[in-house]
Amino acid sequence: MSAQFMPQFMQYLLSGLTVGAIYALVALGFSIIFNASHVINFAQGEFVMIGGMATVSLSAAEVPLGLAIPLAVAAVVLVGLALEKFAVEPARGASVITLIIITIGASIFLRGLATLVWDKQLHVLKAFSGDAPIAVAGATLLPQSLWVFGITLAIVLALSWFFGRTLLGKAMLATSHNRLAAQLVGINVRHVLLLSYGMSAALGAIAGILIAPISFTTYDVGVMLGLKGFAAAILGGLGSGVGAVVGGIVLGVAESMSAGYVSSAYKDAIALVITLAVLFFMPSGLFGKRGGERV
Amino acid sequence: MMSTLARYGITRGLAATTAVFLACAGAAFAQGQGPIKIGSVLSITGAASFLGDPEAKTIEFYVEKINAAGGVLGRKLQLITYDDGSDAEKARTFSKRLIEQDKVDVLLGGSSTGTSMPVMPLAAEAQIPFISFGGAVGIIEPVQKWVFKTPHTDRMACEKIFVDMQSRKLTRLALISGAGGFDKSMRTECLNVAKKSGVEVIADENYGAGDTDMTAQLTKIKNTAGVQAVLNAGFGPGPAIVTRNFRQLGMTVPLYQSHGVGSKEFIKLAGAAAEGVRLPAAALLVAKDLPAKDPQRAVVVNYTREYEAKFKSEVSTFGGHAYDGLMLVVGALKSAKSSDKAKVRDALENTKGYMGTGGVVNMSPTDHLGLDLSAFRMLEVKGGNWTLVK
Amino acid sequence: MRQNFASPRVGGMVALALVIALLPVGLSNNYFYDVAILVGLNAIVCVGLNLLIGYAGQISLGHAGFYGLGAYGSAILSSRYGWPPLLSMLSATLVVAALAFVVGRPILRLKGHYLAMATLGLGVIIFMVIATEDKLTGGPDGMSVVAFKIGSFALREAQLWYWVVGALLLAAVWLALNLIDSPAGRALRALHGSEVGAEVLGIDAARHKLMVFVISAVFASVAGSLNAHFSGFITPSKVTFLHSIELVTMVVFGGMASTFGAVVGAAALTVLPQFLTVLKDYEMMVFGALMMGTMIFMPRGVVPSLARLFAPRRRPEGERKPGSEGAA
Amino acid sequence: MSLLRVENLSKEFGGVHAVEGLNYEIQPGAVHSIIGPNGAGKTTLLNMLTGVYIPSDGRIIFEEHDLTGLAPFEYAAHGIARTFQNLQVFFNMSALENVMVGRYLHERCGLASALLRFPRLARAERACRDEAAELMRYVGLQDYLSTASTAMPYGALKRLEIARALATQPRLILLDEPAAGLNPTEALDLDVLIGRLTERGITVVLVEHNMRLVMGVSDHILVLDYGRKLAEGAAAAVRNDPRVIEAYLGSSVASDGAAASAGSAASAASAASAASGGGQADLRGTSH
Repeated sequence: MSAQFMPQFMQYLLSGLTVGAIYALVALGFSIIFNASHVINFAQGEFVMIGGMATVSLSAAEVPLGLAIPLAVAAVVLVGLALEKFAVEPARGASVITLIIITIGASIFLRGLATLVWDKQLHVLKAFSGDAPIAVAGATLLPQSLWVFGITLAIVLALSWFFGRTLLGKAMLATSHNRLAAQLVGINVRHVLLLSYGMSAALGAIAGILIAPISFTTYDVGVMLGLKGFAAAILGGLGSGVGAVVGGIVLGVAESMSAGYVSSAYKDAIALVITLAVLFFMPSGLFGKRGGERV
Repeated sequence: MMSTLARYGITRGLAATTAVFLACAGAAFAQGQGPIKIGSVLSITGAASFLGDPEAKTIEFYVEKINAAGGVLGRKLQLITYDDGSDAEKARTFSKRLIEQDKVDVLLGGSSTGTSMPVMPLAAEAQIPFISFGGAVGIIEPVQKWVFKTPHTDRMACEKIFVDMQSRKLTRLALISGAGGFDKSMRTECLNVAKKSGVEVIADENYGAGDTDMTAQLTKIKNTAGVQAVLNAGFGPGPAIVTRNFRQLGMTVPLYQSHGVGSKEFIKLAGAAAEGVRLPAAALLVAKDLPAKDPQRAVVVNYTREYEAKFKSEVSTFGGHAYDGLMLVVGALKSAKSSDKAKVRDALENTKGYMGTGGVVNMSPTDHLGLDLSAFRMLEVKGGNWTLVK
Repeated sequence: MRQNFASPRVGGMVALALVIALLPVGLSNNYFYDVAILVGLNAIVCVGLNLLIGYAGQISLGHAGFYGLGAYGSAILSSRYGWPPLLSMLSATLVVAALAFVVGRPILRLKGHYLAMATLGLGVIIFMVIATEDKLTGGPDGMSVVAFKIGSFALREAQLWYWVVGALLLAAVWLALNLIDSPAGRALRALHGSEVGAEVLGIDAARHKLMVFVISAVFASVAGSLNAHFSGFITPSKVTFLHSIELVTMVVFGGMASTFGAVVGAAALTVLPQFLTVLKDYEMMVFGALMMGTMIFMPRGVVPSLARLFAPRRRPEGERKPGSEGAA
Repeated sequence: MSLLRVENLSKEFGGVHAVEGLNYEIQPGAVHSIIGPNGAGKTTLLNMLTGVYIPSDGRIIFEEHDLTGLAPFEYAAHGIARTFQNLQVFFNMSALENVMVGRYLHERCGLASALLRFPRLARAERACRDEAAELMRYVGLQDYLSTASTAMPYGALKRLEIARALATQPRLILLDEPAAGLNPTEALDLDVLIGRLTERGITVVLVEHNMRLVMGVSDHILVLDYGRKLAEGAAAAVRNDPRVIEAYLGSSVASDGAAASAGSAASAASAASAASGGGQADLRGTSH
């Protein structure tokens, strides 16, 4: 038993990290749009789906992966921009919950569109570098998981550089803190909004592409991933980049540990209970801004 | 919007009344010259769209084909299909619509057990034959007068697998199942018949809808002492992920999948990992491998050819269930020489020797499925293709 | 009293009663009754949910859970244990009320999206229990439910169900309108407008949120129980988070903070799929587009937007967006 | 005997003391003003005196009841009402309804009564409506009796908050910058209104930058700086206190810095006041 413990634990951990990294990417997408507009974009999962599906059909058309991926990401960015331009922008000034319903409508629309453009079948993308498992401390790992870790890490670093070091990134952050003030210092808030939809679409697409070789893709794959990503974003604290990443990882690891050690039937429920428990003690998530309006 | 409903109600109501009136008037002149109406409620979207999509395509295609060849009993078939989005409540409402509004002569569908169950009392009440494509044995057991089904039951799948295990001298089984109705129902049935078949279930793991990684569950199974075989009850992406994770973890015991994996798609998704996986399935999946003298060969080869030519995608056993359902109805219409619901029902119940994609169907008042274990073939994935286990 | 008949409360009630009374003229068969009954049941849920979302400004993405508990509670007690359906329904309602009361307090401390997540999580947990405990619930395939009986009188006919559900809907609307117009209802609306503003006037915000949370859960539970007995069958598909979202969509679509809006939203989104089914492959896309379009062009929902169109022009509103943050 | 007494009251936000070790008494029936540069802790003090913030240390005693740590609604139940610097009007309700909400404490009704609308409740509602209308006239809002709150000008909204606070029948009312954003005429009317409040037997605490108003109506002034008491006493004495003049005129840069650092330390006490407070108080205004 004890001899088995470490490899078994490692396996749960690696599996949780892989899934968690994907949740983190989806959660980051939620956070970026939330920061810009205080809206939860329920079509985030559909960005994931379109990213995967587009890459699959491009590579089925013999486009090399190195070209198919950027093309697919670009396509999803266009979808994201269109969503902002034609659905969110015209409803400017509507209440947050109305905007949320609009994004829910958009997600249904995009799913419907996907069944027409593609189909309702499952599709698989060839793993970037083969399927030969790698042994790590008695556990195994697919090379694709390394891609997931690596690209997630790269994206997190790139985002922290973007928001911490570039003027544009700082402008976006400023807009999230105080929209009016940002406007007053000459930031084009509408461009920021557009940009944030584009960025989070790109993040979603990348998540969808990374996971397509692991868990396949189909027109409604975004529903569950969107839900998990939302949970991760909330757990970590909305609007916090660190929070989104930590939230995603915690959720993923909690799921696989629960499946391994407690009950696989209730693993999602256990992960949710953990999320609720965290919110009970930290109502703004792990890294969220403490609430409190000024009166 | 209430008023819209009312208006809709009134206009549709009028239309329906007019239609009924015309139909009656027409009937007075030429008995049975109107089309025979076939209603179907299928899960074309939603969680069970794997099932509903090929089913809907199959039925639509073959109704057209039959009509092009002159219809049945000299009358055209009129197909009315609704998508229940894998939601049982919608399945019920649309079935009611088919019965009350569209006045169909026979009901096909219910892609899954969950969307079939609520339709059963409606069929009984309206006295209309209903052929379900749901898997669970509960649909036909106990036998209900108006309810039939075409897919093999999950209990048969379990039994078939257990027979195969016994022939390989394997008795200790680990179960891993998904969260869907099909998965859960099969898991329950396997647990029920395991003991009788001399199989001991020593691990019982689950995974959720939309899960992307099952290595945790499989690691637990791997570390359960004495597991001789693993059985995965499920359909959709789950089984393919399980299969890949299974190989990733270097597990070597035999892996069985269920008949929910009844299409080539599984092999495509699972890739090389699928090699050696066994599952019970209808002959449809190995149509071209069937020996020339196999009585089922003609029908499955034909269906495969036509479906794949029309839809440019691989056949699945699910579409086959719908094919069998439609053909059973056509057969019953012909032998009843009428579209009278009671007569069609009786004819359905008396179906003997119908050769379908699922096997030979011999219905009886105590058996509204009519398939036996011989209808299931044990398949194994070899060289990226299904092959018959000799 | 004179002003009462002109008030939206009495006037709206009369209009709704008339619609319910006259609708059967257009219901030519049981299928139409079926749809109308579903509209009524969904409307009851939405009227309750609107108290929580529209008036008190507290989102819930977990009400399908309460709906499901009501449905399954009643179904299990009556069908598995042979309890009289009415008693089963009341017991299930009591359990749901107790559950909402217990979990409501910690959950309702959360605000906005965090509250949305917590309620969503609660709903998903309820769903998982129902889908997993198949010995009791029949699992994902669902379970049959006995007909609703009071004494030896069984409620089977669709027409009868129609009148029962119609009467209950009227009652639900009446209760909701009364509540909104009472000091407690004003307190709810006030804490939606400004929680701290309400608190300093002596309003215990937590207690009021909890109260309306429990009330809305009870509405959902009763509708769920009735639906189970009416359909004769219940599956977990009515307990999924997607159904929760559907319910919220009905409320927002019809118009938040409008009781009649909730009814209209429920009617529209229940009837719409019946029309759209003819579009086959295009159905999903068109449904999504309609949802987006309606909310873009009528951001306050159908009823308030139309009401404003017909109402005499008031002074234009400023840039202020009252409570828009609190609502989500 | 004092109406309200605070002992050693402190509030800390992430290590920064917004209010520190304050002892202060409010006598019944008088108009008390609290002044000080931005970031001095005036609004923080007000928030503590109404239960919106829980003090880090010290006690708040109202009519010999220790209210420390209670929730805002309990402060209200004890007879303390307030208005807000950043309006907290219920914009989802009409003006009249806003005031009716203020009657909440005096119009108890059970849930059953609310749901079933017993006749007794219907009568009570009419009385409530009448009283609310009366209060609106009292504060000079007779023109807005049937107006949506979203359609009211800023000055009227400020009065609406006063009417709403009065509806709770308070013994102590705290006004947080009632004159901010008002034009000179509106501000002048405020003097009269505050005077009439005291006639009703209500004790008034005024936090205000408008020195003309403060000097005109106050019986007693408390000057805060960096969360501490700088000076206290009658209006004339405070006005000529050199420390006060120094704090206002000599330290505008320093106080900006204090506000900014408090803001970065805790968003709850964010520097938003710098944006919304309307700049530094103008002591010269006293000579108008």
